Amino acid sequence: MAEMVIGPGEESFGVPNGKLGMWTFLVMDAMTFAGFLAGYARLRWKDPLIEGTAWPNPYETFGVFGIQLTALNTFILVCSSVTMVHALAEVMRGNMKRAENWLLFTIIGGLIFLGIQGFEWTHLILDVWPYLFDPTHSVDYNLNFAATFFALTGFHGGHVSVGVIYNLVCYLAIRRGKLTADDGDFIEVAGLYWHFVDLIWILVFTFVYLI
Amino acid sequence: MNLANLPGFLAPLGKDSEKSLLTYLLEWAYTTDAKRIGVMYILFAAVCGVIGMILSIMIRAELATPGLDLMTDDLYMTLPGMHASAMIFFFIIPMYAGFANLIMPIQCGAPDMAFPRLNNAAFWLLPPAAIFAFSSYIVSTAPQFGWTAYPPLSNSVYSPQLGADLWLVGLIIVGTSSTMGAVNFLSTAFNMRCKGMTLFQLPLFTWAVIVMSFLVLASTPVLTSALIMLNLERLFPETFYFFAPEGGGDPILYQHLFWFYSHPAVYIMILPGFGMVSEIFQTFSRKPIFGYHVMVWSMVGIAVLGFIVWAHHMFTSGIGLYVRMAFMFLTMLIAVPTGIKIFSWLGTLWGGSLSFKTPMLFALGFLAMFTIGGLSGVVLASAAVDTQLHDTYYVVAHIHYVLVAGSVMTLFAGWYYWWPKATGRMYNERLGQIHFWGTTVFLNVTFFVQHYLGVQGMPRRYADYDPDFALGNLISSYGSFALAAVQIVFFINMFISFRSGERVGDNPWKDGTSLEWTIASPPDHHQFHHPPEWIPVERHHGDHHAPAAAE
Amino acid sequence: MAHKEAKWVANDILHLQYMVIWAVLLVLTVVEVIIPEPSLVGLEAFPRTFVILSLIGLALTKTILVAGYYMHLIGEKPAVIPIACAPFLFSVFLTIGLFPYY
Amino acid sequence: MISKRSNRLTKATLFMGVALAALLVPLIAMAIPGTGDMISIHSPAGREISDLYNLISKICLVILVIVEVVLFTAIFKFRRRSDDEMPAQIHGNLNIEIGWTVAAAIVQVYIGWVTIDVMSRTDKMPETEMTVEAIAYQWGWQFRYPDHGGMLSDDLVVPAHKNIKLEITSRDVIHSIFIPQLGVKMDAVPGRFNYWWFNADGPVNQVLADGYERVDVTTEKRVTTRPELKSKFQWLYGENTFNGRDTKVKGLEDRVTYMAQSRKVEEVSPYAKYAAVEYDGMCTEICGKGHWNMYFRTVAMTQSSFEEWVQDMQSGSGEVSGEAVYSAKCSSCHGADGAGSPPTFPPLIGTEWMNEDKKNEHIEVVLMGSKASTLLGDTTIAGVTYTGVMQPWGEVLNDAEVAAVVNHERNSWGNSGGEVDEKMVADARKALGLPPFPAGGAAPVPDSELMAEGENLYAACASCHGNDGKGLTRVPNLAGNTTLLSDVKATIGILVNGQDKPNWPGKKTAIGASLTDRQLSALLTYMRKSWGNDASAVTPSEVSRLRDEVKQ
Repeated sequence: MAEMVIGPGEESFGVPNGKLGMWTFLVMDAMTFAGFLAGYARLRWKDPLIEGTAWPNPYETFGVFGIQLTALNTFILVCSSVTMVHALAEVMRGNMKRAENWLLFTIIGGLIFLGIQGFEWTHLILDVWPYLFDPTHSVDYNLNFAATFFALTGFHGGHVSVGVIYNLVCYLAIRRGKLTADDGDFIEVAGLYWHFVDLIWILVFTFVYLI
Repeated sequence: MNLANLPGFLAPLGKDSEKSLLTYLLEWAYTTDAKRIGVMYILFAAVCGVIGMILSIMIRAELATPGLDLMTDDLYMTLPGMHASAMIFFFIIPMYAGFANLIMPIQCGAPDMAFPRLNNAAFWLLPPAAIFAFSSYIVSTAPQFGWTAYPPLSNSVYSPQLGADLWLVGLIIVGTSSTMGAVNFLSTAFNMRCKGMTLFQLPLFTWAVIVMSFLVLASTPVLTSALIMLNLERLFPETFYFFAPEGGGDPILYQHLFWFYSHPAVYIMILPGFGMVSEIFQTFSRKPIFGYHVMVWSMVGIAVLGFIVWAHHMFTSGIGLYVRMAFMFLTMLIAVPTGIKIFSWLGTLWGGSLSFKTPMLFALGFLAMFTIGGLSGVVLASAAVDTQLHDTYYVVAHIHYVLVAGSVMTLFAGWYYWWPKATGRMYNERLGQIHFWGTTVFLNVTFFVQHYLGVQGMPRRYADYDPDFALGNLISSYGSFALAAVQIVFFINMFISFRSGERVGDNPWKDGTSLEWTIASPPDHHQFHHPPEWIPVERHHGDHHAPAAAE
Repeated sequence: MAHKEAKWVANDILHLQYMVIWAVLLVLTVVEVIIPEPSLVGLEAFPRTFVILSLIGLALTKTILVAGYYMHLIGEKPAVIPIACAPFLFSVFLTIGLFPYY
Repeated sequence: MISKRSNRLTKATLFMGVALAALLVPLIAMAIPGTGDMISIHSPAGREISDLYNLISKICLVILVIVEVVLFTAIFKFRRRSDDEMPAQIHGNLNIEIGWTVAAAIVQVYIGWVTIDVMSRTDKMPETEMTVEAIAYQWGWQFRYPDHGGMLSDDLVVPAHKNIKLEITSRDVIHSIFIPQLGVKMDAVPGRFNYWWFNADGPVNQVLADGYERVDVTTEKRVTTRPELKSKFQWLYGENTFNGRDTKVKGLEDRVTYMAQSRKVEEVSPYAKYAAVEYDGMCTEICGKGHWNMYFRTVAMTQSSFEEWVQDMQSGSGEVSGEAVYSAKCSSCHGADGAGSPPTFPPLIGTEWMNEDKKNEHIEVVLMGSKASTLLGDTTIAGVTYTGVMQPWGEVLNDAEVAAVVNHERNSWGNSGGEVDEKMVADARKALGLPPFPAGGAAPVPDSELMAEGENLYAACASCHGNDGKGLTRVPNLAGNTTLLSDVKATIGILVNGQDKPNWPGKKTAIGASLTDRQLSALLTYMRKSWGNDASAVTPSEVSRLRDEVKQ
């Protein structure tokens, strides 16, 4: 009896199972962010006349240096997206050594992003919004500016750390030779997730930092 | 009943699991076989259904007579919320996921689901979520804010109890588990169909599961984000003011996010039911479905329209007049695809040769009473009338007609229909009919009365009411006790049948035309020894009795 | 498996393509940073609606670029593309519905 | 199932019987007035909603009958006669499908159109003669009358035959005001005002209002106290149980108002002496433990008795009974017997606040609720920490009521903590910086609200006095204006009577006459607290008092 391998059937869309599964997962994840961003949009549309609900201008709150630092952060994440794509191209071409290095750059890019994000959080919590931990301070603008900032960047940060671990697993698998050249699908799916995280950051960066 | 002679996929795989029950159960726990995971979903959902039913009996017992005689309002206020969450999140949706796991891969001609281990993980998220949610009764007072959990009642100031946190975490985990299931169903349906089984040859139940999965994928995460926001606000009240007006937040935002999930969720809870009923009508009227393509596209229509009507749950929350008019008009349009489906079922029955086995009885009962639920929905949809009927017992009557006479009746129909296929044994027909007539009669006694209570102005979620409504509540309570009693007949029937029901062949209903009726019942571990080859045929009954399963 | 035959054609062209997309993304990011605070490059402030619309437009173009080239949606089978675009549709429904019309 | 040998006649009669049943059952359902007519027939909007509900129910019942008849005929006509019977394998018929799709769409669009038409009349706010603020709090309602100096009442008392505008908000969680007989339903969301209107034009039974004949009030006494429940089925034959249509106007004298557990069942309603009619009001959005117990009365009075009622309320006639205030406001948390409900609400028996020297702390706790200085953090009594949140009752109860309830708590259930009087409460308010709220006076309006309203009103004055208060040449400068800051009475005099000084460019119009007490106090508060001025706010009760003295 031929062993039934659990792979795409004859009538499949020609897409490997993993990719289809990852894309449907990304639909779900994108909707979670849609929930947060829609909440952010609604909280921001409060009419500013009611005292205490005026939304501050991000440039003043984060400071020009803060915005430029985050722009650098976005650029780093885009670079790690590029290195991921190169890693995939190398796997497709077959020389795993180069793919391994590209994947290492991707992981390093992710870690740098998390580092800068962590630095920014501590800076914001300690210096810009001391009211979070000591009630004597207070801020005249809408408290939800900080709330939505932490929710959106925190949730995205969680996704980036999961992505770094995911890439680390791929990297170790390649180093140990578990993943060979014809396991391109595995890396491609990891790449999909990483690009999705970068894509979401582009939107979050625009809404939280720039508008 | 020793383990060795359990048939088909129920049979123990390993040698040692034949001897010891524990290893046999562990084998089930680690299984990646979709059919076994389906059975586990169904058993888990049945247990939670019983819990939900007990909670509903406590509610009706208290409401039987005016006056707080059985319990304090402290306990009573937890019951509506926990009854609803037990039934919605732990009974109906997992039960549909169970039948989908059991039947859909076979109907697609796939050997198993696309991601077997993810399938197992998705199931094993459910029991912890249920423990989280129901333990709120033991740990501290359960949440007293209904299953909708509107802030500021649900924030840390007005429901400080730990039970509320537990319930919220339980719900987030259930949401994740059902999205994991949805990813699996979509990948299987899109990618693992056997030769010849194009998208428009798929049986309607599989189509219903596809549309349900898409609804789950796009709506459940919005509930997860709303619950995460609520949890953040509960844990760090000085930092997060999403829904707290004093910090610039807006309680209506939570309602929007919640109902953006919950309206597609009610379609998640009915669409697989539509799929099951379409299958049953074809088999028991020996006639293909009336207008296959119209049925598929009306399901897709319901799903897409389901996303743009959510604010009809919030007509009285103070949203703008033109917003209400817009959402009211869209809600009116969503009744059209449902109407098409009901008329198409009538078209299927018309001119068929109907045999009244129990699944068919339940399906007909569904069709007769779901129409009442659908029409009371149309009455509620018109915003002007809704201002008088919102949050009264008219809404409770509509909910229960659509869910009990809708989803639960289809679940019973599906259960009786696929029971012989899943266990290889026939249930007792007489007990099945007693169960059907009991459920139908007492269901109407319980819930039709509530239409009048609602019109008279009796609000929802009340521990005690004005004695004007005493008679209606008395009738409704007696009806609900009898409804609960009748379900015992169902469980007896199933226990007897599993132990000593007479064995059935591959096609017990002799008219099943989809792929699951071509393989042994119960199917073996790998149900298709060779990839099956579906001959695209207009699914005729009669001359082309069973599709050729290439040996 | 059927999918393997589609070897990646002429990989070196791909490399160049990725680099071009990377450069475009970099430029767009820099432009995005300047628009809300044009004083960085000595221009005076743009009108508020222009800032918002252009920022959202730029963000969407970057999203489409990343999704198209880096997630290989360009050469992808047609079935995956509606799945990929579904969240945009639903989030537009949600955001419009959420507008506080009062 | 159906026996095989039945001949043609019985089959025909059987079929007719089933078809008839399928038709009759829904019609019988229709006959019971419950589905036909709503009870919101005592206001024009309510009647319109009821008629719309009637129309839609009829349309839905017609569709229901069609579906049921087709279903039952299909069941009986096409039941399987012999086992190997094979029906024609048809796959659907496109034009039938298009037919019922279009039919369904037309019916839905029609219903939608009719609803939009009704909504444009019922939901749009007509011009209203009176505004009442409905403030919900956890487990009770409170109504403020801004047009009558911010007077507070526990029941919604309104003049009949007048468009009343309801400004609905909540002090803590989301509630929802629901008066079934008047078709009023709107959520009370904290942090925003929701608006609804109604016109209680039902029959007011004492006085022959224009066009309404006196409705005879049946004298059947329907006692609803709990011990009566033994004869449960007495309801079955009771006059107004289940016949739905509320033909009998719930006359005042004999209708025993069933006010659930929190309020005693009053034999005679307190509004018996006015020419009025009563409707029940309740909450319909789940708001915690006491959600079922938030009954209030909506009383529609004739204009004359309404003014009489206002006088009674403002003169504070009638001494306040501490026991009544306690059972209305405090028993739902601290229990009727003062035992509280651990672990959320603390008991009141024998706690430290009750003994002799803690009188002021006790008053402060009642005034400030959980924000009281003595209650910072969770209170722990006998080892049990209590997490419940207490309302700041200072905004709701006036000095007399606070004194009465404190005395009640200190001298019942075995406590003996001495007496407290109104003056102590007034001093406590001044010490805590709360606005004064003497018995009969208007509820203290928070300054921020007055300032916001004053700012809008000042827009009219800005044309001459300028936004910065400096004003045009030779127009009196309001910033640092001595009469404005020191002599409120003279300022009110100018505003109410108008003034004309020779060197002024124009005559000062008497705009104050057209402003209500609250608007005038808001304007004065705004002017006295902006442009560098820092004088105390002016309360509406003060304005109404001074206005009479100053009026020429």
